[in-house]
Amino acid sequence: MKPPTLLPSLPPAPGPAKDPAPSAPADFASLRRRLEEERGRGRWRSLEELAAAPEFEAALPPEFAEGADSPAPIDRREAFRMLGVSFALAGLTACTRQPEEKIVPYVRTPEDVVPGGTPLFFATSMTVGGYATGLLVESHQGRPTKAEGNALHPASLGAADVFGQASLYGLYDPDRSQTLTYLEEIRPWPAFLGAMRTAVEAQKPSRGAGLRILTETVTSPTLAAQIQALLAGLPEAKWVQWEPLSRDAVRHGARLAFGEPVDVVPNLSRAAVILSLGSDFLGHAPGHLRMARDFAARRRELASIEGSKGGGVRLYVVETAPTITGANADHRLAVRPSEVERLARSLMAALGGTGGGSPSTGNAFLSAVASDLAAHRGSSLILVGDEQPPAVHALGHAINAALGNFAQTVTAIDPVEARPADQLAELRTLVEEMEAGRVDTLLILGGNPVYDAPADFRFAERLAKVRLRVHLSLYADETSTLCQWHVPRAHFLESWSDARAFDGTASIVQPLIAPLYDGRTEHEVLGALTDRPERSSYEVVRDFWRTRLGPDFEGAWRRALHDGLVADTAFPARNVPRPEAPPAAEEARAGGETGLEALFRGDPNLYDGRFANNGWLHELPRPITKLSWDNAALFSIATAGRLGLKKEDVVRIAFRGASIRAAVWIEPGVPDETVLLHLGNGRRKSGRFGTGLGFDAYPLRFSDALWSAPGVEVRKEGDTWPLACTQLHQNMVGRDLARAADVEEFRRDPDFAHRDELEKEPSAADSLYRPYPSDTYAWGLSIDLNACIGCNACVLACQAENNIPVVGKDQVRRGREMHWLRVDHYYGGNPENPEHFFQPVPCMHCEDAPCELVCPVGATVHSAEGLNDMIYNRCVGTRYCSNNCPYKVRRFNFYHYSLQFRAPSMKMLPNPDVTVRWRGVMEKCTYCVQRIQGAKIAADIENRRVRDGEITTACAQTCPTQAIVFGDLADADSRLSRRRREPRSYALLSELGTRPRTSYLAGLRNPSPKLPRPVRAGWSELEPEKETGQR
Amino acid sequence: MTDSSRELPRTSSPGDPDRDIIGPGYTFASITDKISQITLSRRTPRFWFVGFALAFLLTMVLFGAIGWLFLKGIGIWGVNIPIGWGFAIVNFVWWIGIGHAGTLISAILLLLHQEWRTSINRFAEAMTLFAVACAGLFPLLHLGRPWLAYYLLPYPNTMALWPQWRSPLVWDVFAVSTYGTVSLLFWYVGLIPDLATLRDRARRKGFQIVYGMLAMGWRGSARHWHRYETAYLLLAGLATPLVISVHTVVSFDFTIGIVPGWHSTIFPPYFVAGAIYSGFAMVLTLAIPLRAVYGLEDFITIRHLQNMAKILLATGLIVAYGYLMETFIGWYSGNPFDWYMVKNRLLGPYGPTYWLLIACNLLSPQALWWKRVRSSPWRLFLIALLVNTGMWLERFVIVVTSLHRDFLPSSWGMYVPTIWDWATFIGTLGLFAALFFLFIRFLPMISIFEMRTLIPEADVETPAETRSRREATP
Amino acid sequence: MTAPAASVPAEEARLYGIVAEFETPGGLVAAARRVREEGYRRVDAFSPFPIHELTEALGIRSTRLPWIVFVGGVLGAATALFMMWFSATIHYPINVGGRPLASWPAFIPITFELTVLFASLAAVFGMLALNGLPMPYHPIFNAPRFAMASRDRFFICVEAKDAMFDRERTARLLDSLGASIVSEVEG
Amino acid sequence: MQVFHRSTNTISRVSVFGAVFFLAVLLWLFYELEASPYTTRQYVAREQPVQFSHAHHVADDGIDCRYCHTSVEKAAFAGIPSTKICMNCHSQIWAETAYLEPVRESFRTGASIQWNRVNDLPDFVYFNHAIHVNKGIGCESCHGRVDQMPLAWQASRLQMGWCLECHRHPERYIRPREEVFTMGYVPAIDQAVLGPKLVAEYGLRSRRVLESCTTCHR
Repeated sequence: MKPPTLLPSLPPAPGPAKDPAPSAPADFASLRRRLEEERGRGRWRSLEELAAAPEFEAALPPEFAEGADSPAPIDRREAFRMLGVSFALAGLTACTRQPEEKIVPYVRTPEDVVPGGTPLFFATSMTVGGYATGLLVESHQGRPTKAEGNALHPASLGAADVFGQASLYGLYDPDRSQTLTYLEEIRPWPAFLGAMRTAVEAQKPSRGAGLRILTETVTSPTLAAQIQALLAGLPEAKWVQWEPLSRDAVRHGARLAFGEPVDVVPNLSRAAVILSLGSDFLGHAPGHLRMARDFAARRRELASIEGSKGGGVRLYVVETAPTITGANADHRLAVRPSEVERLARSLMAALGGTGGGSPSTGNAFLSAVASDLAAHRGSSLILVGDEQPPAVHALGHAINAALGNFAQTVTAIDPVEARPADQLAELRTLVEEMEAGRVDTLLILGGNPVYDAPADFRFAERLAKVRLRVHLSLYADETSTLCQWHVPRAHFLESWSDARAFDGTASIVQPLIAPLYDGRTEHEVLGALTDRPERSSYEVVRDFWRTRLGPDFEGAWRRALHDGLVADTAFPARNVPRPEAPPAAEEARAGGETGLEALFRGDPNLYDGRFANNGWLHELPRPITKLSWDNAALFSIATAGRLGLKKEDVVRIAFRGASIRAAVWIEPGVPDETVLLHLGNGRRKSGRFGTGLGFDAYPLRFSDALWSAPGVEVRKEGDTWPLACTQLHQNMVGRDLARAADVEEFRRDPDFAHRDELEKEPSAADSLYRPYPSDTYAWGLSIDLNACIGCNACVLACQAENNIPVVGKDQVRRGREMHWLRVDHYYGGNPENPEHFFQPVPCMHCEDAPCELVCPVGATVHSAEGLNDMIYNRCVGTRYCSNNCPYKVRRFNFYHYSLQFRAPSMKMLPNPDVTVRWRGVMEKCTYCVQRIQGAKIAADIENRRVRDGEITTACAQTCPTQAIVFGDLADADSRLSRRRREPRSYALLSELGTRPRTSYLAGLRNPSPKLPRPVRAGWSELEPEKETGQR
Repeated sequence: MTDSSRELPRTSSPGDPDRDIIGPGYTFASITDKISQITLSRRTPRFWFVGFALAFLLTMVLFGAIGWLFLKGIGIWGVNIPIGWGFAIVNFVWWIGIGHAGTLISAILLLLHQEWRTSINRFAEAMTLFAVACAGLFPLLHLGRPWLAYYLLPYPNTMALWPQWRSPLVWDVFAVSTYGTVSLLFWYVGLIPDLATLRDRARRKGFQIVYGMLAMGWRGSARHWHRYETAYLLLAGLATPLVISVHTVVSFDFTIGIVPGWHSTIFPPYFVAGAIYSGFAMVLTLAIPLRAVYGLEDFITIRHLQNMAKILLATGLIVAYGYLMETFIGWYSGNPFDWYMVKNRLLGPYGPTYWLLIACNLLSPQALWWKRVRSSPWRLFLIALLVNTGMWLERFVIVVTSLHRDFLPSSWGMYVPTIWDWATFIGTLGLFAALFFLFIRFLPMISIFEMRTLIPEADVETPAETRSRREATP
Repeated sequence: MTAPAASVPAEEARLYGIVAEFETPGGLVAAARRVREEGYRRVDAFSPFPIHELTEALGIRSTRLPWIVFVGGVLGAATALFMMWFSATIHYPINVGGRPLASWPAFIPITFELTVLFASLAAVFGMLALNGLPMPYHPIFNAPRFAMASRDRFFICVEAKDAMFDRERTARLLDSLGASIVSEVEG
Repeated sequence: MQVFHRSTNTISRVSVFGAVFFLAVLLWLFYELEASPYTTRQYVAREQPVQFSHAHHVADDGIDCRYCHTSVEKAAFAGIPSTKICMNCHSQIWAETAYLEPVRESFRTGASIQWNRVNDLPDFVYFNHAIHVNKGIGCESCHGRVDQMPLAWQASRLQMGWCLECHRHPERYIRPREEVFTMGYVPAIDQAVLGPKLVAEYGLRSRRVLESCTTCHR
């Protein structure tokens, strides 16, 4: 029967609803009817026409049943209906009749498409901040459904990060800008071409003096060439780049150190001692997936007993804002931004270099680091965060050089950016020229400067002084509204383009689907300024490479498309002058007290705000705070105490006259007397999710204080703002859940993970029952806590693979998030600078599953291969199984969350191999059973066993550190079985006798013997923090 | 009427309120008339209309809440992960518990030859039925997909599937439905002779037909009486273990689970005790106003109240022992999860509910040690109300505080009932009241024929009279 | 004071029996004893509440009801056990939480419940069946003042079918037993 | 005084003891309804935009199933022929008939023909043709004598109980691979002998696996 769709307490759908959509409402109705006909996985059948259908501009039905429990909006009609339903309960039962369905074949089946058969995979690349990461995207009959990492790509190695995983949601986001508009009115593409044509003609006399092109950081050779060509024709025109999370400091640092802007690429696979000066190289940095992989590989060496000599890695982190890198450190030092440089200088000095620092800073940490580094010349590595001042970067290079790490753990290469520049300075000149009225035409290709340019640039008001303003972007955002021309941008999964990876590898961006709306690429918009405007971006990119791929172009080109990259385009190492430590600037020596200091960082989920309308990323709990949806102003315990702040209090943060309101969250590990603000939230104009969620920190961000604002004032506003945190207790209350030990301890007692008597797993003899034998296969999963860095990629991979709906902030606050896989995060040690434990928790697939025993209808039972099956269509929703699940991995559809997949564009998102769950049904991790069955069928057709590694779960596949391994326990030498035999292998809550199929490898820490051990036990002594009203 | 005037003045010994289970001066006729007139001749008192109207209103609230629930889904309630069960199950257990007194009184006390049960068993059984009806609602409502509730029953289906017999919820289905059916039969069988009485007393044809049909043509034949009593006795014998089993099974819903605070062997006994406890509290809550309003002090005497008060005290003490043991074992077991659960119950965010429950269930009944309290209806009434509240709180504590913090601190949470939770709960109170009002209006709320056996004249071995009568005749 | 025999139509066939009304249970029991001593067998007594003395006075044999209930109970237990065993081990054997297919301890509660259910149904319907109920119409209701039998009067009836029945003698006998009213009942 | 007439005795007894049988019958009816063609649409020939006759194409023309249902051996979905496949022949034969206009129109305009689905499983059931065909389950076993269907109809209940019957006893239905696409197949030797032999030879999974829920539900 059709589920009730009325949501009386909801506001009308935002965004597109108000847009003047060309399709008449009648068309939309017909579309909806047509879509209604194919439900669940049947949905894909008639997509070929759909993709082309104009009805895509249609409005969306509201997605969440937020506030549905507020009794307010019930009119008379409603009331009668309610009574009616309750009386008619009996009638609801026996209607199991199949609805009539259409079946729509191809007219001409495309090559290598097998309808309903195995999907195809295409290689493409995603750029964040200009740097490309390779993706492999799954496509069902021309409908991209899932993004994976591209194993061939140096920046991916088969892994994808949260942004890559979430890109699909971005593609199908119904709020994306859908029409080319001039002054809010729809215009055809030719009209735009004409306008550009005249604009260029107008510029010709002044040789482009009035023309400015503002882009994001560009690494795309093709785009760069296009712009250069354009500028060649109009030499007076200027090309400006702006990235709000700018890497200017990196470029400056390089200049300071080497006199030219080289890129320095770290190679962690050789590093035995790593010192990160505020670098979040595991979270967000060019090539972070690669670095995470190498780091984990080194970490693993710790686990091999004989690896005692030489193997392994020790990570020191000096950081100002808590990051997952800091969370994975063996020693973490939280300092205020102003102190980093002093530390660096002292270190330099301690290593006998020059740098104006005094080695005699009686700092135990420093001396330990110094001696450790000194002991590992050539195998040590200093990494400096983008947010650090140029001097620190230069110092970093200097120290690396002093330690002889060049050509060992770091290599210098030509800059990857097409035109390395001081972006801030360029932007400043631009706004000055705008102010002076010298800018006649401004092309903003991507980016959202009105929202993210430094506050003192007053970009918005200056923009008004430009005569002709053009904005190309995915959304009709803050900038678009201030431009006459708004060109909807094609999503990268709809575009032809290219870009370079962190090591210079040229990566191809190829489309998975024709633009859903009439989106355009930068190439096409730029083309509009040339005399060949009709060239498609495919031709542009292809033509660019035609001359560069050698004689056999076709072959090489096909190979490039297949691999997703152009072979051997990584930049070679180059030698650079020996860097010298820069002279200490004044304020650096001064340092000293600056009062409360605000830190600005990119949001772990929303980056600089570009992902602000991505439901998956919004709902994803941030790695450490576990806050989903809104961001918050993070204070350390002490500082919050001093200011008398509680969680969810609203404060006003003022800096140089500007001020913002923000909700407070208390985060141990934030340095005292600082407040950490994540950028990218609180968008003023975005889609249904972005607009108004969280708070915007950009107004406090000034060009001379991009990363930290000393001397902010924080005032309590009195009111509170609800925050949706998915883990209220980040404290193991003395339970040994996420187990870890120091390497020394481990070497002494490899079996340390099984010492606690209470946690012994009951032996088979303790059970009255004979265990069931597994038939042919015995699936299992192992998660290496030593490798897990808590990056959340697995969570989103799972969400994307398994059609997991987004439930919204209100529901998350009620404890109803649907993530099948969650990454638990616990604190240990000293609350001021705690130790962190990450623990991904999927379904344990217990052999003696408590959930199965209590299900009255047998909706969750055991498969012959040891899976804990969940059968949605049998489930009546007693929620007993969830109550009885000690791991609380089961999720329940309290409302008809999956309605969101009925939205026209969202219909294309779901994975056709996974049932879309409906209201009142329990669901949970299935070990991606659809993949298991697929592989088994393939194997059975060939009359063979499934090979080890043939099946990977979504989480395992995307894990950057390969912490997760799926496999067959019946096969004694599968990777999984080998892991199971390791002494560190343990099962969560095994003392309950559930006999989980999911097991963990205890984590290892490699602390310096010179430094005091952190307390390993979780915060057993601390009382769990006070509950907020939520959940 | 004429023949009653010819009766000699018969009085039983002058009343002693503490021992009498029936007031002085009653004859077969007067008992019959006094009780049957409430339904037949006497004008319906105003309070009945007011009360029924109110109850009916609340019932409509219930239906409203249910309607909204079916439209929107279970999400309108406060339940979440980890607290998958909220008010629905709390209310279910509470109502079922209340439902225990009736059958207990009529079955167990019958087997124990407790004569004083006769005047209270009828409406106690009715109460049982209505309580079970309210209880039975919740397992249905709390389902995510209530329209598929029949999956829990073994019925011929095209999927070739069965219920999962190891699940306590399936046991519940059988236990509750069996209990409902047997209680209904028991109650109805008890009613048959009285229905015959009403049939014969009724003046209007309509009533004669309705009561007549229900009476099945009962004519008080000696042979019938003989089998009737055998059947009644057997039913009592069957209902007694049943009553015990039902709340045992309900307690299995929790004990079969591994949740700390649920997984405990003490549950069955102390659930049963708790059920009787709350049941008798409810009987008192109903009996005290009833006897006042309908002037039944002679049938429901102080002695009745005292006996019930004593049972209340006894079961209350058993329940108290249960609480004590739970806490003690939490510590003694050495199981960190159980021990944390105990601490959390006492001092955690839901601590206040626990202490309130202790005050209601453990402290308030202690007043019953004093005879003055036992024999004062209004004091008893107050205590009964407190116990009802306390028992509800107990179920809340068991369900919610056990679930909200179990094994992994990462998934701990809080439960906040929404307005719909409350509406549903209050609604069932209305339904219960409405049904009960209808019952006292249309059926004899006290077993007439059993009351007849209580007066001395029912005793046959006084042939003297008859002989003298024979001489009197010419 | 005998009932006016004239008022009774003179057709034996339509006569059901002769009814006597007593004011006390004692009277009824005594009368019942005498009537039986006289050799009447098709005799029944009616009272507003059960009178145990009547059982021996009228020589009522103990009922078969307990056996019916026992059979019902056994049937219930068998049904439950078979249903669960068959479905869980033969029809759709599937691993639930690693428990044995035939996990008999888990089968106990339902077995018990169904035992009680079937037994109780047997008790009630058995009783009704043996009593020949429902029987809304019965000749005895034709007896004058029989409505009192459900209030405070006690009746005895000798059926016309009785071998020894004789309108005059039977009526006289009953009258001699101290009945307040003796009357004939048409059937 | 009598309240009721004699007849009420019989009436009341019949109604009391009749109620029991009534309930039983009701239950039985419910099952029958569930399994009946009304619910399953078994044996109900579907109207189609083009009155395509399997009987003609299979029986008369002797076209192999796989010519049109191209992916049946390698994919979950047997594949509904694209218009192109129809036109392979019908651009030559019957190229003019008004009867086939919808096909030609589709081919011209590129708009798919919208067929009415005949064999339709619920969306939570994941049936895979390839594995069945490769393990010796004949088309006929589920789809019936397609060669005798002028307009296709659903030959089986397609309900879980029906599926399980074969998943529990494949040996009763399995046939040699080369016979999979034959219509009206008769086992050369006694199925009781042949069945188990083939089951072993084709390495069918055990009953436990075939009965596991996620074999079909995901």
